[in-house]
Amino acid sequence: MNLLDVRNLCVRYGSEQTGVLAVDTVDLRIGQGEFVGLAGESGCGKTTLAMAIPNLLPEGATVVSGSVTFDGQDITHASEETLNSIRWKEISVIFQGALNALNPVKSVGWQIAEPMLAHDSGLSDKDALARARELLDAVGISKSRSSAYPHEFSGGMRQRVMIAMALACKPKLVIADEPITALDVMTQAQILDLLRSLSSSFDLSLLLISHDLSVLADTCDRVQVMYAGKAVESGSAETIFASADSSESAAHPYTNRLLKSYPNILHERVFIDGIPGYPPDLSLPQTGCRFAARCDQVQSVCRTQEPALIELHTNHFVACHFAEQVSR
Amino acid sequence: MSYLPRKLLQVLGSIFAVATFNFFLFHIIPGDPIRLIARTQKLDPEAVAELRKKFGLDGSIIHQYLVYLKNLAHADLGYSFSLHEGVGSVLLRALGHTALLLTVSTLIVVIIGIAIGVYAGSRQGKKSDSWIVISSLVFWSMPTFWVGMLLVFVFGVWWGGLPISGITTPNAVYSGSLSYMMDIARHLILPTLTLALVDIAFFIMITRTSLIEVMHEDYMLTARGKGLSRKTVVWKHGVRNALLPVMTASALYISALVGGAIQVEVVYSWPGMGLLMYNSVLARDYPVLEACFLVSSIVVLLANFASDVLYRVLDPRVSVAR
Amino acid sequence: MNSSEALVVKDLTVEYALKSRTGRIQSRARAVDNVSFSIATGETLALVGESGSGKSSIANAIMRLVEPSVGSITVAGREVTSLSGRDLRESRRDYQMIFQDPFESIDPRRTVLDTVMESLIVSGIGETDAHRRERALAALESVGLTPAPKVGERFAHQLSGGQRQRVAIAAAMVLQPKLLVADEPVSMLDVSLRAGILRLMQKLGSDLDVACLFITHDLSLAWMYADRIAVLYLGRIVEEGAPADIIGNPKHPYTQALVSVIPIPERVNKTERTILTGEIPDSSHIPQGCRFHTRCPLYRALGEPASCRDSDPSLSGRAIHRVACHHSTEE
Amino acid sequence: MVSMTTSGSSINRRSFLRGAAILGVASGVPGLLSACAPPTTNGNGTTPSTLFKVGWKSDIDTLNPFTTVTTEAIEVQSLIYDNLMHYGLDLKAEPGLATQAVASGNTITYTLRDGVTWHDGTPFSADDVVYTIDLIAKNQLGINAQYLVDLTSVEAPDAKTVVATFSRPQAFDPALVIPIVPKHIWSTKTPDDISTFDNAAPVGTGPFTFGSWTKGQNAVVNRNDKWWGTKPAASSVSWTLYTNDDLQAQALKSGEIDIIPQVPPTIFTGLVGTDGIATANLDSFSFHHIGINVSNDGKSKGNPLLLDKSIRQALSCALDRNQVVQIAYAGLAVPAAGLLPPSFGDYYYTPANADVLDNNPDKANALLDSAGYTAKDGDGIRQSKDGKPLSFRILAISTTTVDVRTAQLFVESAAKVGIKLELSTVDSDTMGSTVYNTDGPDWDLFVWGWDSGVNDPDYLLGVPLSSQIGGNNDVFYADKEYDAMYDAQAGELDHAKRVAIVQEMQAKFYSDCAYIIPVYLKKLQAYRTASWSNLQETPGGIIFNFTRDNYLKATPGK
Amino acid sequence: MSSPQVLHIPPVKRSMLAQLWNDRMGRVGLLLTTFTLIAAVIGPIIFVFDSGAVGADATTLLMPPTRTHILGTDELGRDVFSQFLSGSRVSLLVGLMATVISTIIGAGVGIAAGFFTGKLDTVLMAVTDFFLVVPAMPLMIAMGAIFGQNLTIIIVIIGLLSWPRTARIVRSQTLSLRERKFVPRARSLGSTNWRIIKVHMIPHVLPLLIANTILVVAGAILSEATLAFIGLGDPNRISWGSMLHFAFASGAVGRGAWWYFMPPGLGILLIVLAFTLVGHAFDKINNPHLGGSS
Repeated sequence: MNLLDVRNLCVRYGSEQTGVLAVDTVDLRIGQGEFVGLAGESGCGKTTLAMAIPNLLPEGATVVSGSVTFDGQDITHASEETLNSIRWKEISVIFQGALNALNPVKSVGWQIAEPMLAHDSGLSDKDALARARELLDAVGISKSRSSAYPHEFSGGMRQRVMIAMALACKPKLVIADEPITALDVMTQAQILDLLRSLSSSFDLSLLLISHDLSVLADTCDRVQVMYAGKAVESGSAETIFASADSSESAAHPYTNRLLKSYPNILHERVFIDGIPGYPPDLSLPQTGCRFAARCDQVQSVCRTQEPALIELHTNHFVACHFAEQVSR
Repeated sequence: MSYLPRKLLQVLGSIFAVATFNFFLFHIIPGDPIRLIARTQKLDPEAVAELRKKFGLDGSIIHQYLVYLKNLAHADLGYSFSLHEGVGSVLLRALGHTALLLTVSTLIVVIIGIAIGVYAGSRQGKKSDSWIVISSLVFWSMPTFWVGMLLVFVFGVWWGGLPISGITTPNAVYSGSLSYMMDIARHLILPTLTLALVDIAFFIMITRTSLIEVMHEDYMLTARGKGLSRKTVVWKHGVRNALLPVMTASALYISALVGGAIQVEVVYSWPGMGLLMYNSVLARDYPVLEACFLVSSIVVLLANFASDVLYRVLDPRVSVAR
Repeated sequence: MNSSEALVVKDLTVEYALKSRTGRIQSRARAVDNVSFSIATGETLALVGESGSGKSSIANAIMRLVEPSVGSITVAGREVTSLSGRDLRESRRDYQMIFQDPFESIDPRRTVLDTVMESLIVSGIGETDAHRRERALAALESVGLTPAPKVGERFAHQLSGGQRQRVAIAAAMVLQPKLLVADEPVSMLDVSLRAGILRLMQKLGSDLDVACLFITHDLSLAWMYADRIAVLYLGRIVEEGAPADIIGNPKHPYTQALVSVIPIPERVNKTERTILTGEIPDSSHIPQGCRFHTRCPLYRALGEPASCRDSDPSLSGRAIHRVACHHSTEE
Repeated sequence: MVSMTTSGSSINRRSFLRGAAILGVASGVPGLLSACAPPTTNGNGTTPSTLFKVGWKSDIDTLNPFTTVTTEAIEVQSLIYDNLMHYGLDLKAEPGLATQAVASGNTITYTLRDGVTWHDGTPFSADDVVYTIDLIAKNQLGINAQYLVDLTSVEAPDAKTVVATFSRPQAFDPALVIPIVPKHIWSTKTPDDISTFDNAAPVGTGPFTFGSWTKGQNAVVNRNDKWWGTKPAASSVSWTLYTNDDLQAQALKSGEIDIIPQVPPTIFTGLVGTDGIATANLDSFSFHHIGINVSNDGKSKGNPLLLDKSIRQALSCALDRNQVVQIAYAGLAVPAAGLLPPSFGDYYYTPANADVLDNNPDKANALLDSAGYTAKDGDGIRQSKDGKPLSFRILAISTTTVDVRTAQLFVESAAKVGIKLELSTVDSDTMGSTVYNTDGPDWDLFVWGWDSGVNDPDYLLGVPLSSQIGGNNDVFYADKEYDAMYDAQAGELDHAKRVAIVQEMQAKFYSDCAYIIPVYLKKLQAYRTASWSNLQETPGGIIFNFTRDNYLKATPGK
Repeated sequence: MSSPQVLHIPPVKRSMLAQLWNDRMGRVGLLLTTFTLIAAVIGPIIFVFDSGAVGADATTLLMPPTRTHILGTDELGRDVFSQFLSGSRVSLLVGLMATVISTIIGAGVGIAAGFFTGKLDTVLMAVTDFFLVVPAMPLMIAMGAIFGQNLTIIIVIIGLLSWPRTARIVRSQTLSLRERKFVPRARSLGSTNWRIIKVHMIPHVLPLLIANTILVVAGAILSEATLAFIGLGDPNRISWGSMLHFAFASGAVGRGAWWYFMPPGLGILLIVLAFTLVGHAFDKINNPHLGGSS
């Protein structure tokens, strides 16, 4: 059984008439201990999908249909109390931009200890703080800095604090929303490294959201690619990031074009390929494949008929009419 | 230089600037200041010379300025000709009464204002929020003195249950300290209510705006994500942060409050600095007016200083030590 | 001086005074420390470094947005550091800049056409507005914003990020500069749009024979785009060479570490990643000796030799691949 | 005790010059921190029924009788100090410290009362009287010095007799107004000391002893049980300061005070008919006037056109005195003509029909036409032959609303006969220094008023004397004929003859129009009928009058 | 190369007025403002206030509303309604003129300090902070007492003492604009400071300045009313504040003459509220976070 099972989820911003379906009938599954990457360009709905899981959607966003099942429990329409008992205890979040995600007027130790105290009434303040210090140590920050405030840390260190905080209640699932965006290359590598090592030592499932497909290659077990509110492809990292000579590889034209948008220093020095055009405006009605306008292998059926997400191989899902013919 | 001494020096500098500004402002009054001081027509030249010397008006403007500063340093604020008394002692009496009025009303305004502001801000867009905003703006748009007149009309004339003038009941004989304080408290009700009705809007709006801004901060989402109750999220994370801008804004409020106090004191004959200013305006008692302005500026400067220090204590991002 | 050099930067040092609130200088941060390089006409040099490495300060110094403390900058044979007033303004058309954030660098209250025409107006090009308009429309056309008259009427918020960056390119290229300073021109754009912008820059650059200073934190992008790469660390060039050499044969331990952590859109199970510990130091506290020794894996591997702590290595080696490290050859 | 009056409060002219008393004073009870110690701690928070509570709008300036200038201070002092003689409720002289005063030629002989002691227990003696009178006369101290200008000597032939000798017979007995002070306290001071002494705890022989004076709040005196006269029923008298007339009226209604001695007309109308409140509309000894700068002095900066009597008379004719009474005074005043209000009895002057210069625009126009002032250029303002417009400035004290309103009405009336008046309102000090600027009075017209503090025409008649220029004479009127008549009446002991001269003086002054007197004031007072009875409504006022007897004779309750 | 399909074009920015109209508070404010302006312009022409048209006798003073005097009479028997209408002019005039002075100084100081920074900024902000901290009302009262009671002087005093907030706001906006990359871009093109201020700063500062200016009007009207109430109004001009001064002084409150002290107070309340509502609506348009009440 999957730890997380999101099915046919639709999330809308705004009203029924004028609103935008930011997430349109999307599935997402995360197994126990699995490390899943969720990729896509800005505005594709990946963050909305992730925030819908513990229902931390902003005001004005509503889950229209579909279900979220966590650990066997349907929490799609759970009460605030139920959600509060699950949030952080079971599902914690590493938010994008740790500078703003940490309360500026509370010490980091306090902030790490806070959820422990909230979810464990038997815990004393002192014990919680002691554990917060342990966690800081685990993410590579000296215990002595637990009384420091967020502004006294650098961006990378804050992200470490955020990670320590996410681990505070030993959750089953950690959602990391763009945890390395805006960090330097080296710091990015440090943080990814840290996440990798912690997920095994803490026995976590991790949902790693990134607009940068390339950073997921070595990090994740499985990758799901989204485009314009839809999941267009999902499969094991080996499949999606397979080298050109592999038998099984990314099958959606979008995924393939996206992969070619990164320079690959392992290969010959060639100019990268981009994807012409721009993603569709979701406030307008969509017909056919949403990628059709930018796809270089577009056929007439693509413009009229929406492709279904089909299982191309075991655990490799693709939403393209011509998935099997797509060449790389 | 570390923060406190530097800031203190800054405050002293500002006080000096106010005093200087004050001096020059009151020395460009058209006409011979001696006429204003002497208030009599048949002055022989000797008497004029004597007066000039006494009030330090016998030298150049710079010399006069130095005399003025020297007198200030000795807390000598001049002589009130309308009150036949040194300005210092007049002011000292008035200051206490104003301080009582302002302390009580500020406490009420701040506490209730912030509470209502938090209530409204955390219910942004709901009906109750809209009503609070609209009524705040309505009260904020009222001239303080007019609110005072209305309350005098309602409570003094129509209903007649509350004292509408002064700080104590004239000729009252008290059975003890308690009944004396109760009498003062009764006299405080309407002036305080007047100030509160108008000024509470300031804190409601500032707190509300500030809280709304804070509610959109990412750390509020973090707090929600932690599974904390709504109340904890709003108060522990929201209000704590929202109060910082409120603190900054309240420094500005202090200066506005002085204006409100003048009006209230006039309407309710509250024997404080405001009434003193009002009467000095009518009598063109410039020494008193000058001193009132100087003292109220200093009080505001000190209050600002206090709020700045408090801000630094409350916001870890700026440190008191630095 | 070689007249084919579009840009010559010599001994450039940029310092910022860190002031206290009372305005007294508390310390100085040396963002760029004695840097020299040049770019030939039509050549693209990539400056690569993490934030705090001084790459933007170099760009700003070239654009005269900050005053260099020491050093000279020569653009197309003209020394610009000493220019001021009208001469400076006139010289500016020779070197133009494209900023990182297209959402920020275009005035949202002006139309696209206004933005492009402003370059012409400020530089005093074109006799009449109609004339300038024509040139601006042509420039929009050339960056692929068609139909130009229609796009020209739009405001920035009506354009996507990629389109805005095209407007910025049009506004820079309409002046036909000799040097284009591109400060992270694609880092704010979605991955799928980067290629389009870079291709456009490359095409316009080669059409007009423009030299380009390409500033990026992305070593792989530099490798793909530039003719030459200079790696910066704490205000100093630590390694400089051809892309293939820098990526394939990095000599400086810092470059080696950077190369090892380049994300690759392919599953390769890399094992030889060198993740540096700690963070780049503050530029107001540059370590003594080799500025990298505090984080240098080689320094530790070699048993912390004193030379690294004592002397600051200078950039040396073959002209085509130079490195600033005492021990790089010993590897 | 000659005072200027303004609507809300009465002030002595000199006080006015020194800018003291128009104000309510803002200073308050002892400071905030000492607020927890109540002033008195007996009783139960209510006021005793034997406390006579007066409200007023101005504070005392000082309790030193030689430097005091405000009516309020004089009122308090009149209960603490005794005079040799006092005005009774009928405004006639009655014995005070002197059991009798005998005038004979140039001397007045006073026989002193036995067994009087000062509040501090020291016995009262003739020395005290001689000391007081001598001190005032020698040093020209205070407002009463003017009644002693003719004094040549004062002596005490024995312990019970004081003889004052003057250079000529005195129609007015100064003993009626001079409070006697204790020599044993005052003689230690030099005259210079006395002029700065604040006399914070005055010691007198009067019916009340000094209790307290809290600046800006109230003054209290307590009954002197050892007083020589009939003991008053009031155990104490308090005067409480209100800075606003309206609040004061509310305080009367709520019982905070028992009586308001000076009620402004608009407030008075509102109090009439209120349950439990009696309103008293009494004759006064005051008028308000429009003064016209008639200074002949070359230094005067007044508009010289005003030296033309026909213009002044035209202005007088233009003004509708009844309208001023009705509008500015809400009907609570009397249209006026001469210098003496009706309260002066036979001295009161009414012009013959032909001489009336009131509410007669036709006559005004005729006067101006015949003097050659015509409106030429269509703006409706008349001009002199050499083209100078009849345009004048008029000043009023901004806080004296009745004067401002009078001036406003006057401006409208004058405009109707082609004379332009421009009104400026100023504060009382500016007004005083402008009007009395003997260096060169720079004004054309003003509005304010006079209040006679004695029941004798002498003072008011003396105001426009040429000898008073630089003194009381506020319009720089200088007329030898008028001066001569003044001297004649002052020496005239035959009442009928004196009346005739006084009438003639007023007729002359009326027709000369240096003053346009629109109204005689009414003394408007209001009191709670339940608090005190036996209050006699006397011309000049129940209290705040020449007589203190109502304080002494009031009895509590109905 | 892609053919640039213009994506997601938000509707062309509607005019400020239209946006205001769409906001409920803004709409009420606009209506109230328009109404008051019309009343102030036309009212006194139709119902001429004649300061000399006093009552005939004492019975016509402080008279309750009748058919001829729909808001009764004042203590001189003059018509309160026509006085109320003509008072609106002075209140509005002072409010608007003082705001013009205040805005010119505030915007000038703010832009200069924010744009040029450095020493100029330090000096200008020291002055600004001084006037920001110094209690304005006592200073206005002191200056009013010194310089005399004349409408022009009152306007100048209020204008001179109400700019610091504007300066602060404009400065912080200018400072943040300065950080926007289009400023260095313009500079790198060789734009002069003046051109950058004119082309890139002022248009951006404007919306905020307008919102603030509207709030300053409200404040200036209140300041005038307060000064007039204290007795420092122009004696030759009737304003709402001076009406209240005379009402208070003549005991209208104690006599329950509500028709005298209610209208001017309500007038001030409504016009200040109108400007405040419009100002807040502007603020909301500039800062969408604050919205939600409409």
